[in-house]
Amino acid sequence: MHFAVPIFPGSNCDRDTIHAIEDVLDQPVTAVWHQDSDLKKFDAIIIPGGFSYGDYLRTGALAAQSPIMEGIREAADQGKLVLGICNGFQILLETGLLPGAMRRNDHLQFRCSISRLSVENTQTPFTLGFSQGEQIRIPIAHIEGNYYCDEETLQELQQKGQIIFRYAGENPNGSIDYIAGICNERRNVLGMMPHPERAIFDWMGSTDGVKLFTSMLQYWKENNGAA
Amino acid sequence: MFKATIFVTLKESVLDPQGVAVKNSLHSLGLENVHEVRIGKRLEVFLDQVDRKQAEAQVQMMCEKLLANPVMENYRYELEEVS
Amino acid sequence: MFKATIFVTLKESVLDPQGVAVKNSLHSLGLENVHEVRIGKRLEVFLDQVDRKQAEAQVQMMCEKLLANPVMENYRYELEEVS
Amino acid sequence: MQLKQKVISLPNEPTPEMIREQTLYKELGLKSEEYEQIIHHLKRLPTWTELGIYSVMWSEHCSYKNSKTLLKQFPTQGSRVLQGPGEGAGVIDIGDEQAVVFKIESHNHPSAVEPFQGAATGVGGIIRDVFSMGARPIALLNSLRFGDLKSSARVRYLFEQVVAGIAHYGNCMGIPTVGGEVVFDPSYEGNPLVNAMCVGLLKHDELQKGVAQGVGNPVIYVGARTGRDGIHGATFASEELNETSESKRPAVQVGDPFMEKLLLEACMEMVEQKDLLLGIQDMGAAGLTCSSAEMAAKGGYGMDLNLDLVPRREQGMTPYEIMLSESQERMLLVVEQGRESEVQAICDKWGLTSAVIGRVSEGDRYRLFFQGELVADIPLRTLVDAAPCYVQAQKVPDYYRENESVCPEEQLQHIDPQVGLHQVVSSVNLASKRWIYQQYDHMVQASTAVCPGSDAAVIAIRGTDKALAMSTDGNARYVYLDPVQGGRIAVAEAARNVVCTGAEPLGLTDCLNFGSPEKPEVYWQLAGAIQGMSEACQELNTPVVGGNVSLYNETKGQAIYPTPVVGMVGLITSRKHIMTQSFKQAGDVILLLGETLAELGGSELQSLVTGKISGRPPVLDLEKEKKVQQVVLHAIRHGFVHSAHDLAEGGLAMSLAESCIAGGLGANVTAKTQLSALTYLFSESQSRILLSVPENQAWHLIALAEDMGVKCTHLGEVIEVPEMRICINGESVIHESVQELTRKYEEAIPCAMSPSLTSTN
Ligand SMILES: Nc1ncnc2c1ncn2[C@@H]1O[C@H](COP(=O)(O)OP(=O)(O)O)[C@@H](O)[C@H]1O
Ligand SMILES: [Mg+2]
Repeated sequence: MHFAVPIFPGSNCDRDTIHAIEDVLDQPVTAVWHQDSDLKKFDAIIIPGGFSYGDYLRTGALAAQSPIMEGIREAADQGKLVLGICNGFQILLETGLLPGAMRRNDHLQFRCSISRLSVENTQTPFTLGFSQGEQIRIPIAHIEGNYYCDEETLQELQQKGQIIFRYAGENPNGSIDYIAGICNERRNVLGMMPHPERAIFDWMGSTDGVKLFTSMLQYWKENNGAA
Repeated sequence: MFKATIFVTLKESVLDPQGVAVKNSLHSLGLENVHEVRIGKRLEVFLDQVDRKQAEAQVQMMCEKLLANPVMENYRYELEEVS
Repeated sequence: MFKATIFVTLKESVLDPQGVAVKNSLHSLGLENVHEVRIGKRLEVFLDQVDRKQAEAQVQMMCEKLLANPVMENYRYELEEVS
Repeated sequence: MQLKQKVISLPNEPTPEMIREQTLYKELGLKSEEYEQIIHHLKRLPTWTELGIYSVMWSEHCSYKNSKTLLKQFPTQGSRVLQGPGEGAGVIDIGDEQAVVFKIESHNHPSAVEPFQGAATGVGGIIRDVFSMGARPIALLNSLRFGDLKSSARVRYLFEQVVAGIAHYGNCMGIPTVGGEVVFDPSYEGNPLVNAMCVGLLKHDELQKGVAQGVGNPVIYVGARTGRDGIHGATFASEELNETSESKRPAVQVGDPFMEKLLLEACMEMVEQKDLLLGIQDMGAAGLTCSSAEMAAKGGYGMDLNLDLVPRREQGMTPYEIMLSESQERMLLVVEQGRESEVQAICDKWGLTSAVIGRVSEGDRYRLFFQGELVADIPLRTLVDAAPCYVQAQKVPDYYRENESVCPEEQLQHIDPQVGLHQVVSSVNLASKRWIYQQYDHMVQASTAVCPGSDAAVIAIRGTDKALAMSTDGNARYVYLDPVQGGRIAVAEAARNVVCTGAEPLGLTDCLNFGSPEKPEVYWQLAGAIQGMSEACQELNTPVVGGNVSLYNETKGQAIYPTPVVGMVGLITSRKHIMTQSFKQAGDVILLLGETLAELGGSELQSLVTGKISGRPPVLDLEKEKKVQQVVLHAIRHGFVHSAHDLAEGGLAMSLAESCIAGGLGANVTAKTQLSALTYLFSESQSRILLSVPENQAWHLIALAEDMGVKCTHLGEVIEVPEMRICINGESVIHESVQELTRKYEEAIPCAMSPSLTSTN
């Protein structure tokens, strides 16, 4: 399974994400510069966290204009897996690949801590290795993770099972309905604020991120033969 | 040359965390009669352009494509010719 | 009741990195004739107050103490009576 | 570049004659003797531009004219030192062809004026120092001092904004901010301290230097355009703050971490090309002047710069402004002639401005051209090596003599130990710093093995089994009460913190924050602190590989407490040795290494109870210190230990509480002592470490300590019930639930900050 990790000016979790794919899955992974729009040879795309374009104007807004977003849109249309982590999630919102928008955390401060999440839907390529309602611990680190969408969209997300992760316990940013991660209707595009790549070894304080990566690989193997 | 002054504001229905925080701070400064604060952006964009119509089209396009997020923001602009 | 619309802008000589980034992004959208972008804030503050003079004094004070950073920003405001 | 022989003055500037007649050099912070020396070096009157250049190069910030002779005492050598003081940052070998690079720097004055941007640009500056060495930054730390948090809204504003500014820059750069310290004390009311430290990692063959070499080679400017930012920042930092600083204030430097991230990645790409860069140096204090002059001086060459080629952001800038601007996020490079396009290509990829602005020249002339005219022509070495050097007079302050007779233990005996515990646990100086570090992304780079909140932070090194431990420390109260002891303690404590995580201390960087050296009492403090620090470095084998001096930290004639800050880095040879302070398991034996004496002078309890500090601080015996550290490191490496925690402010009571809080477990402690219970529990005697060890390992430790001649006291055991129970000389003196202590510990700072001020930025 060949992964692409797009790099925008200001991305800063790109290396961590690449390392996680190497360490957890031992699969090939390529960093792709934001000016490239051809992602045909990849099976999955993980848009890493960071501060693309310094988070200027609105987080994710300037990155959403990059040529590579064409390739990502195409990949999503083809049913390939697209995962946006933190800033990657914000970029997916700004491009419209996922519904809604991000606001500044309700307490206005940046927040970095290990947050407790509950896995709300395991019928997705990203979560099939988890059990329904499983409580996991994954670090968050953001100043704009206060998810917003209108009432109608929220109902749709709820009804169609598109809410994949919720904060369990404290809501660290004011997100509506404790939303920490959502997917599209087709379930092949996931955006999440927490950082699974920071929870893969015991010495990091949690290994709960591992299952997210292994789920992606398992899904891909099931759908493409054990290539 | 044209100067566009663009105002981007949060939609009424969207809770503005910064506005709420600033209101609370104003209260603790003793200004308890402040009952709402809303925070938006004001952008000045200078365009090398002679034609007003075209300038207008360009400003419209930059607002829609980039400067405002239609999910939660509204925008309006003023355009003036400057030298 | 009064509504104050407050504009906070960076002083001329102060670097506006956000404006520069947005300008570059507009260029890559094909708007290469944009030659400057400056980004400021626009705040709407609603005050329970009958007296215009007092409203003005309060707005002045909130700008100086909280809303604008005198070291690097300028501000101006408009005050209108609303119901 | 066309060569003109005669240096001209620009029409809108004071002429050389006017400068002399109206003593305008004083406005630039130069003394008459210094002005005379400049005339001597130039063999004519300096122009306004030349004078500006001398004034920043000879400022304390760049030339260390008041501290140089004292700094010579620091041991800077060691078998692992690859680069000592003199470059952007120090470099220490950690094996496997890798080295750790680190440095600390102050940004006190800019932060006093504009706390958010001041702190942010302080972080930006120190990051550039580290990556200009060819290293990738892997961690940030800081050390902060503010006035009294509870009584002053201004202090709360400064604190909130400084933390937000540090967070803004480090988070955006993707460098984890993993540690630091903060102290609130009225002595910093008008003059907060903001010291930032950066740690980086490099491969030996990627080490870079700030040197210009090879006649004709191009000097290349990379990064942000130059504006009128922070002009005279270096001079400003070398003066005390007073009412007129407001008006003299340089235009606020705004940090652009996004730009710096691009600059970092571009520089890393250039470094990876191995043979591309001949020299690289960041433009920090005194901007283009300092970087270009230092690079040329180090290489033993001259330099010609054409200022018309310097990328600018504002119109109509004069040579004076261009040379003295402290615009952020800029680098200066020298490459071999003909390879300019390789640099340009990398800069283009990252969207960075770059320009060839001059050439390395033969000889010793530093020449600047502007609009075809020669505007400065200076013998280069006189800028860098001929800066004046002052040895100031010293005087023992009255307070030091008066303190001789004070007995702090007597002052405090009326305090009930349980009340004392509540006071220290909820003191903003000792309480949890979560409010701060949760605003810092301390996990980015996915290598943080020990997060902020323990004695030192630990960063794992990918591809190896090694890790680095790091900590910043400095107790200014001790230094104030006795500079030599305080200086020793600063170094020893930093080393002890690093040892408690299982690391061997490698070396340190320091930042000396003091008042005006022209005051004999302050100079006495400075000299004593440096002496004490040097002694400790010698004994503990931790060379000083870099640092920074910040003098004139005064407001209204009142100096801050003398505040040396130490940034220590240590090496953990295997990840399985990583140790933390939390109690891990009920039934573990609690041991105390080291001796407890009646030492409450300068203690947190004294300050909390009496509102001031007096007496003598704890005495640090370097030999004992070294042995305690050896025992602990040995024990950790042999797997005898479940937790290790340094005893510092708040003494034994505070350390026990912290280990309980961190582990969510209780402790049952019974001790016998000649001291009163209060003194025993709150004394801040040095060279003590609290351990918890599995019961069947305890004898190993006790034997080991005995062998080494270190006192080891069996205090009790870790218990499942989350309660802290302390019984001294048969009397129960503390019985408190850990939940309650946790609540007090966690809420102290959030409560003091609530309601938080809010900036709309
Ligand atoms: N307190 C100190 N201890 C040790 N070295 C110091 C100290 N202060 C300054 N130095 C060293 O002197 C050298 C010259 O300083 P320098 O010009 O500071 O660099 P910068 O421009 O980064 O401040 C630096 O390498 C620095 O490490
Ligand atoms: Mg420097």
